[in-house]
This record gives sequence, structure tokens and C-alpha cells, in this order.
Amino acid sequence: MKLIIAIIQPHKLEELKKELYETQVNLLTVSEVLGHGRQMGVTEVYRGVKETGNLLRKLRVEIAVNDNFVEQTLKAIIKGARSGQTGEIGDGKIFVLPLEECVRIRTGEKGGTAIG
Amino acid sequence: MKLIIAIIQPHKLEELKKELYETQVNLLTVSEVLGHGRQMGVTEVYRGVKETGNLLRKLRVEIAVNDNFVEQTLKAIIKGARSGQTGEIGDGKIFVLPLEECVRIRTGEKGGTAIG
Amino acid sequence: MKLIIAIIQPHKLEELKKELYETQVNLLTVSEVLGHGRQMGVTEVYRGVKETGNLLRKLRVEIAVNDNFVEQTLKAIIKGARSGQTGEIGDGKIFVLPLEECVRIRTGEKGGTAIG
Amino acid sequence: MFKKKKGLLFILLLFLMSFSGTVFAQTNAPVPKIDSGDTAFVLISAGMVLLMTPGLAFFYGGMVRRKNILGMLMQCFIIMCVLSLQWVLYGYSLSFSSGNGFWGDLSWFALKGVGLDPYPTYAATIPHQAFMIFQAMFAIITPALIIGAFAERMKFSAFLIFIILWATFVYDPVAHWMWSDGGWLKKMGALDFAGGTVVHINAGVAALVTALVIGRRKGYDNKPTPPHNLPFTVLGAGLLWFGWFGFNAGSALAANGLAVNAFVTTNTAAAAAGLSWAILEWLHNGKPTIFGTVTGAVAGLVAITPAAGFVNAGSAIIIGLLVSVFCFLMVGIVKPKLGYDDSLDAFGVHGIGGIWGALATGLFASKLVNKDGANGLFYGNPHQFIVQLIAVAITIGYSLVVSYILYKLVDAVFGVRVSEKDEVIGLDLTQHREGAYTLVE
Amino acid sequence: MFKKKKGLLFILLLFLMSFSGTVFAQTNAPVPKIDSGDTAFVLISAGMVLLMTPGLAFFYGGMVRRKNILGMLMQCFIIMCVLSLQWVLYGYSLSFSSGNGFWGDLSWFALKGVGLDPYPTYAATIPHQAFMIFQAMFAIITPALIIGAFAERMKFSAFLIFIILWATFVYDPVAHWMWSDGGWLKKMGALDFAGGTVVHINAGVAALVTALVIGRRKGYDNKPTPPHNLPFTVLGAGLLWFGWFGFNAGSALAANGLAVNAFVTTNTAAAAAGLSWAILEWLHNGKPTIFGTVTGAVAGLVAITPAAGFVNAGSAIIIGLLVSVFCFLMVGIVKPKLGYDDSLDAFGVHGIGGIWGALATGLFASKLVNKDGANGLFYGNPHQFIVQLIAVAITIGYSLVVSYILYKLVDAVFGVRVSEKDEVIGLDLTQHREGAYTLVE
Amino acid sequence: MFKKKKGLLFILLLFLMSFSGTVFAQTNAPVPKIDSGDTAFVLISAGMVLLMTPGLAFFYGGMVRRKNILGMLMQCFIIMCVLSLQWVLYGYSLSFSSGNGFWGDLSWFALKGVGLDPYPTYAATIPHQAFMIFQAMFAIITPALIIGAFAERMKFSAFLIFIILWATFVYDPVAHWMWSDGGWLKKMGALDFAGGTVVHINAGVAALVTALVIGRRKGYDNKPTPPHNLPFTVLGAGLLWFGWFGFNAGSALAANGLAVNAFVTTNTAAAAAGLSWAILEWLHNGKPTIFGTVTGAVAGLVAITPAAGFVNAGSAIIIGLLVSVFCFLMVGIVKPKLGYDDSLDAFGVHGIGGIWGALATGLFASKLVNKDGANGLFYGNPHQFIVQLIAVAITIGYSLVVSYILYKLVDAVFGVRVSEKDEVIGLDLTQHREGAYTLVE
Ligand SMILES: Nc1ncnc2c1ncn2[C@@H]1O[C@H](COP(=O)(O)OP(=O)(O)O)[C@@H](O)[C@H]1O
Ligand SMILES: Nc1ncnc2c1ncn2[C@@H]1O[C@H](COP(=O)(O)OP(=O)(O)O)[C@@H](O)[C@H]1O
Ligand SMILES: Nc1ncnc2c1ncn2[C@@H]1O[C@H](COP(=O)(O)OP(=O)(O)O)[C@@H](O)[C@H]1O
Repeated sequence: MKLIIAIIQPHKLEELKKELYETQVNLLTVSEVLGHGRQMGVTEVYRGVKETGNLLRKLRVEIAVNDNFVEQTLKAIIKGARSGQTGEIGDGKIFVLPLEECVRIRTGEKGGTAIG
Repeated sequence: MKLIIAIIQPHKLEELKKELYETQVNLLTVSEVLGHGRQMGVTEVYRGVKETGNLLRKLRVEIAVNDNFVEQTLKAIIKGARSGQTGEIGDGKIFVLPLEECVRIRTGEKGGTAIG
Repeated sequence: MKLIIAIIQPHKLEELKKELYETQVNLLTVSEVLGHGRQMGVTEVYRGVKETGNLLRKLRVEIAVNDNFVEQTLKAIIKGARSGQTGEIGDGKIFVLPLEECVRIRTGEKGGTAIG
Repeated sequence: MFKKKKGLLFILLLFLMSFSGTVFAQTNAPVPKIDSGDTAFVLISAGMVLLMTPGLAFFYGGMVRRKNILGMLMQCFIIMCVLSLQWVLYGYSLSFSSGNGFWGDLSWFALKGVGLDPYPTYAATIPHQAFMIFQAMFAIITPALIIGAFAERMKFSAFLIFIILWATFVYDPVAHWMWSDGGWLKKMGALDFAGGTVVHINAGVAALVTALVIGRRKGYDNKPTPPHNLPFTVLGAGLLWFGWFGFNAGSALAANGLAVNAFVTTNTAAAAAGLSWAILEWLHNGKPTIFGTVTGAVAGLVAITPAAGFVNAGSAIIIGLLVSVFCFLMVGIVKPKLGYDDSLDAFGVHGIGGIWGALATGLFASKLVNKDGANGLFYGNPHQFIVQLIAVAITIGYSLVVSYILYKLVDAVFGVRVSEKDEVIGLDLTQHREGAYTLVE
Repeated sequence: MFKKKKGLLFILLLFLMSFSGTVFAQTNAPVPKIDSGDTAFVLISAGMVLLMTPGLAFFYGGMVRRKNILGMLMQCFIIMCVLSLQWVLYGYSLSFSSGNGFWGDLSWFALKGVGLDPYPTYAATIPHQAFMIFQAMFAIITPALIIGAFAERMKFSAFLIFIILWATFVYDPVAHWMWSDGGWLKKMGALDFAGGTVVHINAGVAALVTALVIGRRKGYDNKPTPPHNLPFTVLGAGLLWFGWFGFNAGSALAANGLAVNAFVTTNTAAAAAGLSWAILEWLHNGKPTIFGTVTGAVAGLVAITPAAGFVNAGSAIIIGLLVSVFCFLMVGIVKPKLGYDDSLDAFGVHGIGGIWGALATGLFASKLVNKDGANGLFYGNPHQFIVQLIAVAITIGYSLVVSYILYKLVDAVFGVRVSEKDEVIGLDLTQHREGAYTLVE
Repeated sequence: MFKKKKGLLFILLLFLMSFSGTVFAQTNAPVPKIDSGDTAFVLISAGMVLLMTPGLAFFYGGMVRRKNILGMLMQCFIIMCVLSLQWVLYGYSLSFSSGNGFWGDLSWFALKGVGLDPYPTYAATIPHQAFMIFQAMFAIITPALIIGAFAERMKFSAFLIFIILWATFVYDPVAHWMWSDGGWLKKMGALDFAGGTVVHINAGVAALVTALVIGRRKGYDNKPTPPHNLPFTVLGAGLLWFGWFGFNAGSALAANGLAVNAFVTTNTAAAAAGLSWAILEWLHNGKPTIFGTVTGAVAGLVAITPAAGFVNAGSAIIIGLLVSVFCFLMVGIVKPKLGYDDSLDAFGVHGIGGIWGALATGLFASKLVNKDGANGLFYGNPHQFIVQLIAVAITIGYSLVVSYILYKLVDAVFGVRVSEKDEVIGLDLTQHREGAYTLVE
């Protein structure tokens, strides 16, 4: 099992979910984060003084999947989160971590069956 | 060492903490997340138009523990986070990840001793 | 590759970033969390009734790096996040997780090159 | 089901057309002199009192958990809507028309005969409707005060019925006794300048009753849940302080010296009470809080309400300093001990504060301030204190009993409390299907 | 580029000195009697109406996404700034000086001859400038109503130009027709007590036009985006309700019976409409919402605006109950079907509400309430209804055409809509380079 | 330690009873004619000015970091409490009783002799206490303006002592010089309609002093920390604009032409300044911000304060346009260069704006507007400008010196600044043991 963490542009969430559902992946956890990447932040100005706010709003999406789902999940994320064909700086990253165990609190089930 | 991530119902946090303390696990990190699972979201209505808000508020609890603590920690989480005896859809999941290193910033200690 | 998660004092973020940049690590993701550690929370009082709010505001910083960067990153974090020379309770922890894959959404690049 | 609605509206239409007619009678009656200054003052004051209800909504709304704020705001706003209508339809008539000892009759039903000429019995220099609408704002905010007691756990439908019944069978009668021409408490000589008994004791006791019968919130451990947005509470307090000038000074029903006295005592008492609460916290908990300070200020405003037009600024200071002592003891020490869940201290602040204010009026009232008033105990007239005591006791007793009956009635028919599951999810989503804030965007 | 600025300021200085002179002429003209009560009432009312624009800013600001709230607040505040100046410079003159059938002349340019003595043609008991500044507040909030239609996607620069043009070429003329001495709609006998046509239909139709031509927001799927902060919307509604007393009652321009009538009908209609909307939601969606209730209350305030001084409280109830029916249908059912993106329902609430209000005035107006008014259809005068119908049609037609032309003009010159990228990032950062809330601290 | 409290309260009680007595003397004095319109106007205005302090609390509170907002709100509210009491006890007497050249005596201690009859020396048509309470609101908000300078780092206890001392030894005397009967600045002919020198320069200079001596916030790098909640700041600005009508127009102390003039110039200057600031940002930074626009509007309100009743709308435009230029330079360019940490620009806006306003009064004042006023430089009377210059210089000098002394005094006794650790954690938790918002629920 893997835990997939995707950092995406906030407005891409809907598309991302659409893509994921089409690949039968519809369990996920989302949170708001600030990201610092290659993308330049917008310079903010407060009372005439410039602030380089180089941290940008992103969404962090966590998806736990079974190994056989990893490939299609990655594809779906890229499809859903990329801006246009070519993509834009700031579209984000995907991190794949090994997941040793997964437990469904409700039933106590473990492993692959608990993930879904 | 393992990093245990539990996605739970927000109102279960207090119980969860109680259970954890009883098993000598009292270091944790909590954040608010939105989850999409099997549980159906409440349909919200804005100005007469329905919105299926299928994302629900959950809490994400991160707990780093030494291997010999994993079992009892999982038990405690399940005990604290499950609704009633049978549990309810939406009670959430627990993910266990391998943790290679842990450092206490204050002292620079590493490994098992730093975790506590 | 590793995913480094640091839980730090909120006001240390700027220093932390400074230190990281000096070691060529300048991609990171930050979020606000509540932490329960050894540090005692401030007792809050609402309408004369005491509340032991033992959860404290912390920042959670996620940094994905290639293996050869791990050491200096940890050093930088400790340098940037520690209070004074000796450090203080509450300065936080660093967790290092194995990272199996990293994908740049924009380009689809994978692995070490995608991380930066 | 839209048909149903249409029918309903049609009936209303017919009914209201008749209503429309009713204004005829009066508008060509002889016209006593209207004073533009007094009218301006009372109208603006009425507007300021109206603003107090949104103010209260934020004062309360900031204290609850994030998942319940819309529930609080909604309860306040629907009260503004429903009771505004209740008042013009029959509430004003029940409260202020002569009627019998218990309450008024329906002779002023749908404002029949309540026109734009002064009605000297109540106010000689402003249109009768100006007096009516000013009073309307009191009828609105009073029930709104109660909702702090059963916050975060009451079913909206049940709440709505309860409030309408309460306004009709508790507020209207008590207002009649105290303020209507020939009301027996008034005849008895009880003093209540702007609503210490009618508004605050009345609502405060109802709050206590409902808090007791509806029971504690799930997981309530004798500690207030941390307010989800204290700045909102402070904003509400600011609007309340502002609106209260209309509430108290406006109750002079004219822009005269009495209004000025009420204005000054109101501001002074609020200040004294806010400071007093802060000092108590300082002594008792080591630090003063903004939450405590605004709570104290509101308690001071409550306490001065019945006295504003009868006492001087000096007495206002004492009334203010002491009200915080009483409320602080109740809210910070007694309540947690007893363990009932008056969630936002509607009784602890309005009940206790109102009782102290009504009694204090019996202590500090002075004919030097208001020759149409009376002297209190400290001005050599112990009798007045007894009278106030009686008025307080009666209001407490009546509100206690009837509020209880009405609650039980509504509970039997509709069931008052939300399911445990709904309480956990929160009132916003379960009662109104909307969320206050977006978490992720 | 500071040089530029300096030059500009210098020219202004010269120009304005002349302006300064202009007040001379009038201040030693003969002085009719000023009534202090009426003056107090109109001034405070003006202040209350001014407060409505920040109120509107929060009413709207709470509904948009977090990344766009500052854009809404900014548009409202810059309107307060720019139109306050436009009004004292030439707007008031264009609207209220005699001029010609279409609009006024510049005889009152820079308040020339508009002094501190009453100008009996408009108000005999208050200084002319009091009338002027009271009207200024109407000129400010009207264009501000429009911004709800093109929320979250309009370029700030283009918006600013559009609003100034609109105020000059749409608001000022229509105000002239309806309210100026010898305005032809007024002559025709059309009734508009406080701005149903001039303010709400006018702005509502402009909103529809702009919403249609600017097009839907990126990713808009016929559903409102969840409001990022509903409490702000409720706060705004509270301030609007409060300010509306100044808006409607103040329009009596004196603290008299008429003002009281307007005050009472205003409160009553708002209450009826708020309740009505809540009931509709209850029937239609199973639960009433605070968002719906405040929307209804605002719709009620809109609908009663033209009628406030001509109808009685009974009619106000009907007007209020029905306006929510019409607006609810428009906002909750028709709009999603048609699929245009009137983002915050500026047309759905102000347009529809204003039309119903103006027509309802033709139905419920009664000389019993206001002898200087007229009887409506239900009081045996069908003619009045026709007149109202015509006034409505003309306002709609004019606002429709001219708003469209102005929009196209501005679009051609500046380009009205922000780039798709900017829309995605949000107006706060892209148009103003600031963020509303800190996410991490 | 509750005993302590009880004793303290008892003493107060005794003391205040005497106070109570004092009102006797005056209430049966001969009664000059009270004008209801004027009284209504001044009372409502007083209420509006009271609302400015919560407004200011949010204006400031939105600018600070999340961990310090309650600290700001608390400082504003405790000032409302403490100074309301200070004023009725001795502040009013020190400021407005004849006394000596430096300040008043204690003849009006505890409102002795300050009754409900007019005191013609100050206002002939309203009760003396109405004038007193209206002035109270000025005494409240003035010290509150200062707190922006030492935001996020001052110990609450030290702050409280400092403010009381400052009100007593800086505000009261300066108010006495400028506004009291026979105050020497007034005698000298200095014009200050509603508080340019007494309020804004006075507070602004004290702000500069405290900012300099308390030192920069930890980690301050000559950049403002991003405001944690800009909408709150805008809300505050809206309430300030609204309340300022009471502040300036109310200062006419009657609902007359002068009040109308002050109302119009106030609105006009605020508008001009808001627009001017936005334009400056547009030229200087490429984009106008809402933060800048509301800052400008407030600066405009500050600048027009001393002039409101002496200049016409044309001059108000110039005053408004220019004040933003001066403040913008100070706040956006000079301050960052000098690197001192006037955290929320209390000096940059109120100090600079007040100075410009006071001088501008010497330029634009015209007897055509106010025959009891004077002509300024541009109306052929250079002398007036000199007088204004002197008044400004004296106010600056006095406030500078005494504020410094008081600060040092308090610092020596209590220590003014919080520990570095507390500053890092934030004032809400360390000074008040409460948090503004829940992070996780
Ligand atoms: N190595 C990393 N560690 C942690 N977060 C990262 C890393 N690289 C990117 N991110 C996250 O992804 C977001 C997008 O990255 P960015 O570099 O802007 O996109 P791109 O790689 O397409 O240029 C960043 O804002 C940051 O939150
Ligand atoms: N595979 C997964 N990946 C990421 N998050 C998940 C996954 N499965 C569940 N979750 C999280 O757990 C929460 C509860 O899951 P849910 O399916 O509602 O409970 P249950 O499994 O008891 O039905 C979800 O809202 C989501 O946040
Ligand atoms: N074992 C752990 N699991 C999860 N989070 C932890 C753990 N230990 C520490 N933390 C996080 O780190 C923060 C700082 O830890 P704390 O114990 O206060 O510092 P220190 O270790 O220096 O005493 C805590 O508030 C918590 O958020």
C-alpha cells in the first residue's frame, strides 16, 4: 500500500476529484497549506510597503491506495492538477510514501480491504 | 519507529487523547482536514440551490511512536475514535508509515529517545 | 529520497527558511497544526472558568529532499528552529520518512530531478 | 406544495386588506402637536434598539463553536422577523391596550386605531405608532436574550414555536403589568425605567428554566467551550453598548433632561461594570480578559436599565461595580459548581443583573433625578425597596412557571432537543444545511 | 511620476479655490426657519444611509470566495469616495437643479448656490445642504448594489470608470425624472418614496446587463459558490436593516408622522419578507437558512422602499410576504435554469424586488396614509397602477440600454474582465496586491 | 483577596453616596429652555462617537497578528470603561471648569453642579450633562488612538496606568486650553472645531513618543506585518466614518446649519482623502489597495476634524486630497527609512493628519461658513495661520514632553514592555489568557 501526497493548485481540486473518481479512487483527505516552490509569489503591498509573500496557497491531498492502484492514481492526479496541456510553474508535486498498515476505525479491518 | 496518522471525527479528539494518555502516548500533532470517504456529506443549500458538499470536517492526528508502542496505540485510537460499539461510517482510518529517523530539535537527540 | 516533516514554533519559520536557503533547500510546504508535547500549554480562562488548553500552535513544515541532502537539511532545521543556544521545551521534532517516488505535476518528471 | 403556499398567501392577502382599512379611522382624527425633536429621538432610538439584536447575535455567535454560529444568528434574525409581525398584529395590543388586569384586549389588533397622532397616555409629543415601534424593538430583543441558555442543542422548529408562545404568554402580560396604562405593577408603584423586570429578569429566568429542562450539552464538563471567534463577541458588545443608549435614553420618549440622565447613567454603569469585572478577574485569575470585560459591561447595561431614569451617575457607578460582583460569582463560581449548562450565561448575566438592577432601583432612586419617579431606600423610602422586591418576585415566579409550562408543551408536541448525532455535527448543517466558513478553498 | 501627481494637485487647488468662493453667494441670502428636530433627523438618517454601503460591502463580501472579499470591500469603499465627490461637484446639480426634461444643468456645479438655508422646493425646514448630503448617500449606494452581479471577475480600473459613467448617465438622469422639481415622471404622478425605481430597479437592471455581457465566472456551474464567511453577510444585513430606517424614514425629510409611517412599514416589510423566504425554503428545501432569511429581509426592504410613505403596515406585510416569493423563484429556480451568472443576485433581489415594490405602490398606496400621495388600485384608483407600470418600464428600458452602451464602451477602451489567470488567483492579490486573511502565522 | 475587594467596594460606596447627594444642588436650579432637536442631535451624536472606539478597536485589531487582536480590543474597551469613570469623576471638571490657565479645578468633581439644565457658556439649548457626556466620548477615543503605536508589545498593567495618567495630565489640560471657557489657546484665537489639536495631534505625538521609547517589535524589519484580518480593519473604518459624523457635526452642539456644514465637509474630506491615497498607491505601487483607501479615508476624517465647522466643501476636498499625500509619504516612505516602529501608524495618520488639518484650518477658514469663526490665510488673514501654527507647536511640544515623562515614570515603576517570550507567544495568551479564534474544533 502507498500513501500518495499531492500538493496542487487550490482551484484544481474539483477537476482532480473528477479524474480520481473515474479511476475508482474516491477516498481522500484534503487540507490547506502554504507552499514555497519555484513559482514566484505575488508581491503584496501594505500601507505602501512591499512584502514579498513568497508562500502561496496550495492544497495538500492525501490518498492511501493499494499498490496496484498507484499508477492510475498518479496519472489521474497529473491529469486533474496540471494547468492546460503544458502545465504551469506552481502546479505542484506528488509524493509517494510506503504505507505499512491501514486500519478502518469503524470495523477494525486492516490492510488492503480497509483502504477503500 | 512508526508515524501513525489517524483521520478521525472532530468531536472524538478528547476521548482519543484520554485513551492515548492511558497508554503513555501523550505526544501528538493535530490539524483540521476535509475528508471524502464513504460517509455522505450533508447537502447544503445556498439561496435555494443545492450543493452536495461531499467533503466533511475531520481531524488528522499524527503520532510518532517506537515500534513496541504501535499495537497499543492503534488499539487506543480505535477505542477513542470509534462511535459507540459498532462504529459509524465516517469514523475514519489509521495509516501507519515507517519512520526512519526522529530528531528532537531542542537537544538534537535522535531515534527512539527523541520520540518521547 | 526522504520526506522530512518538522514541527516547529510558529515564530521560527522565517529563520528556518533562511537557514534552509543557505543549504540550497528552498522548496517546502507549511501548514498550521496544534501540538501536544512536553511543553505545558497556557491555561486559558473563559468567564472565570479555567481551561487547560494543552494544545499549542505549531507549524508543520514538509520538505522532500534527495538522500544526499538529508543531513544538511536536518542541521539547517535544527539551527533555524532551536530557541537560543540551549533550545527550549516546545521547539519541536523532526521526522524523516522514506520517500519512494516524487513527481512534478507540471512536467511529469519523476524521481530525484522532480524533487527540486 | 407551492399550491399550499399560494392558498395560504391568498388568505393572508384577504385578511390583511381588512387590516389595511383599519388605519383609516385614525388618520383623520384631531391632531395634537407632534414635537419633531422628540420624534426624531424616539425613531432613531428605535433603530438603535433594532440594531441590538444583530449585536446580540454576534455577542452570542462568537461564543459558540464554529459549527453552531449560524444557528445563533438565525435564531436572532427569525425573532426579528416573527416578533415584528406578532407585535403589529396583536402583541402591541395585548401589551398596551387597556384590557384587563392580566393583559390587554385585541382592540388594537392589527394596529386598529394606532395611528400617527400622539397617544398622550403613553407619549404626548410623538406619533402613537412611534411609541408602538419603539416598544416593538423591546419585544424583539427580550426573547432573543433567552437563546443563550439553550445554545447549540435546540431544534429550530421547536425554538420558533416556543419563542412565539413565550412572547405572547410571558412577555406581553408582564409588559402589560409594568408599563401599560393601569398595569397593576405600575399602579403598585414599581419602577422599571427601561425593562429590568419586563426584559431582563423575565428573559433571564426563562433562560434558567430552559437550560435546566433541556439539559447539558453533550460533553459539557462544567467549562465553557472556548469561544470560536471572540472578536465577534466584542463586536456584538460594541453594538449592544451603542444600541443601549437608544434602549435606555429612548425610554424617556422625549429628547429632554430625563433622556440625558438615562444616557449618562447608562454609559457610566456599563463602564463601572466592565472595569469591575476586569478587576475581579485580575484578583481571582491573575489576568483580566476582554471576554470578561465585555461581559461585565453588558451586565452593567442590564443592571442600569430599570434605574437609568431614576438614579444619578454616582449611583450608576455603584450599581455597575456591584453587578459584576454578583454576576461574576454566579457565572464563574456558582454555575460550575451546580453544573447546569446555561451555555452563554443568559441567566447569569441578564437574570442576576436584572434582579440586582430592579432592587438597586429601590435603593438608589431619587426624586431629585426624576420627580415623577420615587425615592429609594437610601433616600429615606424603604417602601420603594419592598415594592421592587415584590415586582421582582412576581416576575420571577410568573416567568418561571409559565416558561416551564410552555417548554414542556412544545417538547411534548415537537420535541425540543436535536438528536445527539445532529448536536455533534452542529446546528448549522443539521438545522439549516449551511456552513459558516469555508475550510478549504 | 510624483511630478505628474503634484501638477494635477496644483490644478485642482486652483480650481477648487474658485469652488470655495462659490459658497459666498448663498450664505448671506435670507434665512427661512430651520427646524432643529427635522435637521437632526435628516442628518442622522444620512449617516445611517452612509453606513449602509459598508454594510452592503460585508453583505456581499461574505458571499464571495476568500480570495475576492477585499475586491468587494474595495469596490464599495472607492464608490463611497468617488461618488461623494462626483455628487458635490456635479452629480447633485445634474440630478436636482431644474435644467431640462432629461437632467439638470450645472447651475449648482460645485454646490454653487447650495447653502445652509432651506430650499423649500425640496425641504422647507432643513438646510439645503442637508437635503443634498442625504441624497448623496443614495447616489453612493445605488451603483454599489450593481457590483454583486459581476463579482469576482471585473478589472478594478474598468469597474471604476464604468461606475462613474453609470452614476452620471444613468443614476443622475433617472433621479432627475423622478425626484427633481418638475421631473417628468414625478409630473406624470409616479410614486417612488425612497427609491424603488431610481435606486433598485435602476441598479438591478444594470446588474442584469453587466452579468450577461461580462459572462459567467470560470467554473461556474449554475450553483452559488459557498459563501466564505456567512457571518459577515449577516452582519451586513444587520447594518443594512438599521441603515434602511434612515433611507426610508429619512426620505420624509422631517421627523413627522410620515417618517414614522415609513419607519413602521419598513420594519414590517423586512420582517414579513425575511419570514416568508425562510418558510419558502422550509417548504422547498426542508430547512430554512440564515442566508435565505437575510436575503429575504433585504428583498423586503427593497420592495417597501418606494411604498414606505404611501402604504400602511398591513400592506407592508403583503408586500413583504410576496416579494420573497418572486425573488426566491428568480434566484432559486429561474436563474439556475437560465444559467446566467448574476453572482450575488443583485438583479434577483434588487431588480425583482424593486419592480414588485414599485408596482405594489400602485396597488396599495392610500391617501389615508399620505394625503400628498395617491390612491392605488386597491383603493379604487387603477390609473395609479398604470402610471407605476409606465415608470417601471421606462426605468428598465433606460437602464438596460444605457448600462449596456456604457459597459461596451468601457470594455472597448479598457477591457472589463480580468485575465483567466487573475480570476483564478483572485481579485485581492491580482487587483489590489493584498490578502484578506493570513493563513499561517 | 475577595476581602480586599469587599473593603474597597465599601469605601467606594460611602464615597459615592456623597457623590449621589451632589446632584441635589443643581436639579432645582432655574431651567433655561432645552431644545429637543438639539438635545436629540447631541445625544445620538454622543452615541455615534462612543461607537467609534469599538470601531477603532477593529480598525487596529485587524492589522495586528492573530495572537494579538484581543490585546487591541481589550485596550480599547478598558479605555471605554476607565475613562468614562475618570471623566464623570474628575476629568470633565479638570477640562471644562474655569480653574486656572493650566487646567480646571475640582469644582465639578463627581459632576457636582453639572446638571440637566443648559450651561449656556458651552451650549445654551441642551442639558449641561449632554455636553458633558458628548465630551466624554472624545476623552475616551483620544487615548485609544495612541495604542496603535505600541501595539503587540506593551504590558497591560503598565498600559492601563499610562493611559489614565495621560488622560489626566495631557488630554485634560490641552482640552482645557483649547475648549474651556477662557482657555488661553481659545482666547488666543486658535480654531479647533472638533479636535484636530486636542485629539489628533495630541494623541499622534504621544504615539510617536511611545513608539520610539518602547522600541521595535521583535523581528520588525521596517515592514508592516501582514494584517491578520483586513476585513475587520475595513469594518472598523466603516464604523469610524459613520461615528465621525457625530464627532464633527455633533460638535456644533445643535442641529443647525453649522452642523450640516460640518457633516458635509466631513464626508467630502474623507472621500477625497480615500481616493487620493488610492491614486497615490496606483501611481507608486501599481495597484490601489483597500487597506490604503480606508487609511486615507481615516486620514481625511482626521484632517477635517479641526476645520469641519470653519471651511466649505471645496476646501474640504483640497484638505482631503493633500492629507493623504502627507500621510502616505510619512507612512510609506519616511517611516520605513527611519525604521522606528509606529506599528499601526498612529502618528503617521493621526499626528500628521492632525497637524495638516490644524494648519489647513488656518488657510481655508472662512467667516462665510461660520461667522463666529475666522478667516484663514486664503481669505486674507495670514494672522490666523500663525495662530494655528503656534497652537500646533504648543500641543506638539507639550504632548511630546509630558508623554515622555509619563512613559518613563510608568516604565520605572512597572516596566512597560512584555518579556520577549511573551511577545513571541502573543498578548492574547500572555496578558489575557484567552485566544481569539479556535484553530481546531
Ligand atoms: N521538495 C519539496 N518539498 C516540499 N514541498 C514541495 C517541494 N517541491 C514542491 N513542493 C510544493 O509544491 C508546490 C508547487 O511547487 P512548484 O515548484 O511551485 O511547482 P513546479 O515544481 O511546477 O515549479 C510548492 O508550492 C510546494 O508547496
Ligand atoms: N484511502 C483513503 N485515503 C485518504 N483518506 C482516507 C481514505 N479513506 C478514508 N480516508 C479519510 O477517512 C475519513 C473517514 O473515512 P470514511 O470512509 O468516511 O469512514 P469509513 O471508512 O468508516 O466509512 C474520510 O473522510 C477521509 O478523510
Ligand atoms: N511523538 C510525537 N508525535 C507527534 N508529534 C510530536 C511528537 N513529539 C513531539 N511532537 C510535536 O512537536 C511539538 C513539540 O514537542 P515538545 O515535546 O513540546 O518539544 P520538546 O520535545 O522540545 O519538549 C509538539 O507540540 C508536537 O506537536
